[in-house]
Amino acid sequence: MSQLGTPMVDPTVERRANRMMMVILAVVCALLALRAVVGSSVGSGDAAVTEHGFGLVYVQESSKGFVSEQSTEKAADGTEVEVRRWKPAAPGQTPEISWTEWNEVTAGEWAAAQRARADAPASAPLVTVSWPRTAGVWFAALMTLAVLSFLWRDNPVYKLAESVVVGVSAGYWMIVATWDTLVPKLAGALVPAWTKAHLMPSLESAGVDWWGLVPLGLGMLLLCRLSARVSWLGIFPLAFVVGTFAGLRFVQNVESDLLAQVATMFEPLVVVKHQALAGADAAVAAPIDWAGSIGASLSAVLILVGVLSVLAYFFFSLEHKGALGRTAKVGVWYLMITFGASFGFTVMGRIALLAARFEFLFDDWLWLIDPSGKH
Amino acid sequence: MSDRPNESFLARLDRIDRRWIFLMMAIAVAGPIIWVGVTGRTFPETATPAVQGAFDAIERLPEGSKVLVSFDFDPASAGELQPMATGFIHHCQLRKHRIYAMTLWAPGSPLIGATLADVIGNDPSYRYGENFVDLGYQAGNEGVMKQVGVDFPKAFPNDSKGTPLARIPMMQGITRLSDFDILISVSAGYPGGKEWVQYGVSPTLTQGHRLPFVAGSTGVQTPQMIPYYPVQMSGILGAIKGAAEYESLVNAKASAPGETVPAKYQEAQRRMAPQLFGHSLMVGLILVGNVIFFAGRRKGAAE
Amino acid sequence: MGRNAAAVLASIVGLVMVLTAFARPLEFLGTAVVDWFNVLAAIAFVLGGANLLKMNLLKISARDAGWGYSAVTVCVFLVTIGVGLLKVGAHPDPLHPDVALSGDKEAVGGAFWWLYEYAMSPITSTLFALLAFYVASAAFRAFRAKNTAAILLLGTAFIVLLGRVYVGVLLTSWIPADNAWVSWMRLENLSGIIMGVFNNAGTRAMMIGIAIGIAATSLKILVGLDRSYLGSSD
Amino acid sequence: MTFAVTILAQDAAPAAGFMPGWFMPGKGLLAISLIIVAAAVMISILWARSGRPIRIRKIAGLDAVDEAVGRATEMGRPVLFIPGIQDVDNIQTVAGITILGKVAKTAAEYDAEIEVPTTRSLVMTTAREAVHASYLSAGRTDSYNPDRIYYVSDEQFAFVAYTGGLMQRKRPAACFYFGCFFAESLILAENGNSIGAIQVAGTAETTQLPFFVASCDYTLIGEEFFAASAYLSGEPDQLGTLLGQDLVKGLAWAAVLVAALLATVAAVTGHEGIASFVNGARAALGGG
Repeated sequence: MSQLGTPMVDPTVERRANRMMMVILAVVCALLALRAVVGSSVGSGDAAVTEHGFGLVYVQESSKGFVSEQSTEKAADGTEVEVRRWKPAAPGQTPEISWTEWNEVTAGEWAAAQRARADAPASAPLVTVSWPRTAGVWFAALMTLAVLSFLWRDNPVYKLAESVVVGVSAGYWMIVATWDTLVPKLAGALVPAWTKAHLMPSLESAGVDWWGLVPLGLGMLLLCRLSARVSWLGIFPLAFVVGTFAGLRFVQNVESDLLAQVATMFEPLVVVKHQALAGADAAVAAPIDWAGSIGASLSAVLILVGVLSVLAYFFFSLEHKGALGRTAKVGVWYLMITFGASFGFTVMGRIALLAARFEFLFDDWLWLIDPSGKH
Repeated sequence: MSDRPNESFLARLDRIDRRWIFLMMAIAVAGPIIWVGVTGRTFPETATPAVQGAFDAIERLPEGSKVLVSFDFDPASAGELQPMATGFIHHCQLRKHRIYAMTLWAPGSPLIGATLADVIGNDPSYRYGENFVDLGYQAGNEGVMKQVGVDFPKAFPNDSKGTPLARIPMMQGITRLSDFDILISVSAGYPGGKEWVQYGVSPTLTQGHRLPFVAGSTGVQTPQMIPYYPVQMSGILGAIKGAAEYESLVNAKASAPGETVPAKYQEAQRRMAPQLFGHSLMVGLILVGNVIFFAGRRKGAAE
Repeated sequence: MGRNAAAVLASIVGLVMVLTAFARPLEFLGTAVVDWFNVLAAIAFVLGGANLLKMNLLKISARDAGWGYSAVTVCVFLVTIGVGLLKVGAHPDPLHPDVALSGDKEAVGGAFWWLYEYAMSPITSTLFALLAFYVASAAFRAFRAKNTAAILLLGTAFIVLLGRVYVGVLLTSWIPADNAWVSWMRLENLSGIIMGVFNNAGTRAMMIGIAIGIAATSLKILVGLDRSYLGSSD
Repeated sequence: MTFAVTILAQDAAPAAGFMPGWFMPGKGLLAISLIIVAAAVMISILWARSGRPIRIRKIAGLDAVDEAVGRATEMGRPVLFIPGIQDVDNIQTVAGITILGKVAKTAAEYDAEIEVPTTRSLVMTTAREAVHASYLSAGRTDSYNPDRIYYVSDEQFAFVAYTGGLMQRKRPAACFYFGCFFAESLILAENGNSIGAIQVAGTAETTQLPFFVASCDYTLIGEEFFAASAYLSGEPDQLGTLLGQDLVKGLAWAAVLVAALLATVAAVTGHEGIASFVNGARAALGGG
């Protein structure tokens, strides 16, 4: 693979980079081992134990049982129908359907449960380490480091993280589209009874909605693209979508951006502010607040100048010369200030995101800090 | 870089491998996190007018006012926005307002339950259905906002657990958006605060009285929201800084001086330490970059 | 022939959509088409998914460089779809425990949740966090005072960056806050003015321009002047 | 415009008569505005068709497109084109695909390889149509390879992970970003920068423009992005639409100025008629 244009053109540099990666990996492993030897204190008071592991997730068992009962209810059209309703089983009742859920608990709760286990009844809910979730935290931490390693250079660990995230996310959005769109909006519209019985018992439907055939038909035409012979039919759904949204966006943008933004300009350029006096009677004219008035008037004028000059910058059919050129130049200045402000504001959010990732590594994985009392 | 031995220090600095900058940023952010995590100390915050405006808008309402909170964000933006959501709910709880929580972002619905449980938790004076309700997620973006404006029960026929609104005591008398006393939106993008102004708040003006509106927004979105303050919005919390300022206002009201504030109400303030060092690094980099630039230009002119 | 018919279809449906904003009997279409589009996009996943599989399987069968990564992608993709469709490990809805597929697909503890929580979410949010590094290197390289425009860009970024943290507040804390004639010069107030005045004006004007640009682009589609999305080159 | 405001501010009641109740109330001004916009664009197109010359100012970034594709050909490296990360229901994506058609035509003429990763299945399908047509019109159907236009993932950052890696490995000589972008803008542009590619970007997402401005060689700002396809085509009809956009912009410019002046007059003189007109106009335009 060519390495043109990067600091790493040279095979010796390349070799040195590979050696460096090995060293970094060794250092990381050594630090993890050290972390395990040091251990951390879990729980408080008498229940405190020293735990040499870290990045562990603890769960508590919770049994759920359900019983059903038959009843007759009046349907919307007045006829009586048999309904089977489910409710949680009362203590002592034998459930018809049951399963176990596992809820996350803190390390402190786990330590307390370990201590109390000796004299607790056999039916007390089990508190234990969840290995799938612990493995998850470790996997997440290693993937976090793998992505960060891209800053150093493209490398096999990053490529692994990349192939995992592409596969998972493509699958994820397809599943979300299936359960959140296809099932309620397509199956729920065209075969409501079947959908209600097998997929979405909470579906409320007033019968078959024939409008559901429109997207189904468009979808079938689109899938024609899979066959070379009828592939040309696939442009009709595209034309439908692009045409539809061209119409919708045309109206929306003129209404909510063009007209509404012009409307915001109905602001006076001269503003007179009065000093706010505590308890002053409204009828008594308070003295003029000169600083406030001049500031507000100046702001209004600067906003007007800005809007007009930036708009002037966008004129395409006139050369930017003479008065228009000068106005457009002021417009560019306004744009640059806008961009600088936007940039400055965004930095804050980006650093917060990075901080959140570091917090995950230090808190959930390495147990170095504990701001929320989880362990 | 040994290929140009006669190069000046500044010129070499100009061609610095950007990975050194990456390393500096990593240290500037990670260091303070550990420091704050170990010592538990945070920086003091003074509220800017937009944040004070948001605080006052909620503070000003009489006890038991109806507050609609829209959680329009997902876990990806929770780093910036969760402290705001927690702060708003905490403030409403202190003022004993009635809380109506909803979301227009599908991934936002679990966040409502978690936030309400975290803040209101075991407060005996807060009973579900009487003092707070979780209305859950409704698909349809600004369509829902328009619907909420004219017919609230049609937009939200039941709460997140499927209970019809008619059976929820605190929903009595809520027919449309303007029946609420204030609207709070914590949003990470579309649909969010901007759409609430356009489709939710602006129409209430034509109905006679303006619905007070307070927004919490990410750093990226804040510049787009600013044009609406203070006319359409009573206040705005911009990015983690806004959240930290608001947190300190609410905490000052909640606890006496010297009393320890629970860690969950200081999330944003804790995150300001990495911000401080990160911003300082950025400012330093811009300065150094320009020193290099001017030095290079003078040298160029001299030759 | 087919393309002309498609372009006519686009124009007709587009004009109907314009009318939905005005004609009460058509109002429902405005929201219905958004649903239809979502269904169509969901069906289109078949095309995208098939393409993703095809590309990666070709790489694997040809033993191209990095075919092992393609194998990882294919496996993870198929596993995600499998556990998501069958809702593996997700319990049914407590109100309908007899309907196996009635549960929340993302219920905590399920396999799909695990993939989201421990694979997709940490990787995507770390990628998002990479931006903190890139803003730093971009600022170092690009924010040089080359001309007036660049000075304004970097100067504004400078003020806003400082005005948003404690140091900036300290730097100008000597300016009296209660004197309205000078208090605007305090960094935290200055960044407020930049946002409220300059940024406000710039954003408004850009929004007006963009609205006009979108309107013109939409019109070109509605009258059939722009057909490149249909593949015709004219 | 202001004339229309007067009429509509006074009479906001639904129009009775023909099909009563069909026309939604309060939408009159919007309808008039849409007609004005449409008429301005149409008249300009007809004007252009009549053969009258239209002068258009230069946009630096667009002259760079040909040069960048040419350089990629010389270096034997691919051209990367990203039409944003939104679906075809977003007009920016459609505008991006139109520009893709023009870039692909240049690439076909130079015989440069073009690579288009997408985040949506429908965008992939649409982009293939556009690129295929370009190769067809350049007479190079033999070198058209649909496999170079493909779907990656709907997830924004999975797409970024893939594209970032792709840039480091394939080292495209030219990168074009035209469409709707969010946070990925800077990751893409900084990666492109680190491999020394010529980069041209265009978007109407105002929040992302600063990052493109900082990291790309040329950036088309907001409306310039929508004008790009007309520029690149050079056809009279297309250039006519630019003239139409300018007409509308001129009207908006005047409206902004008149609005501010009227509001000032109302505030300074305290004239009740003007004040009520200002309030009515603001409400009718949706300014709240």
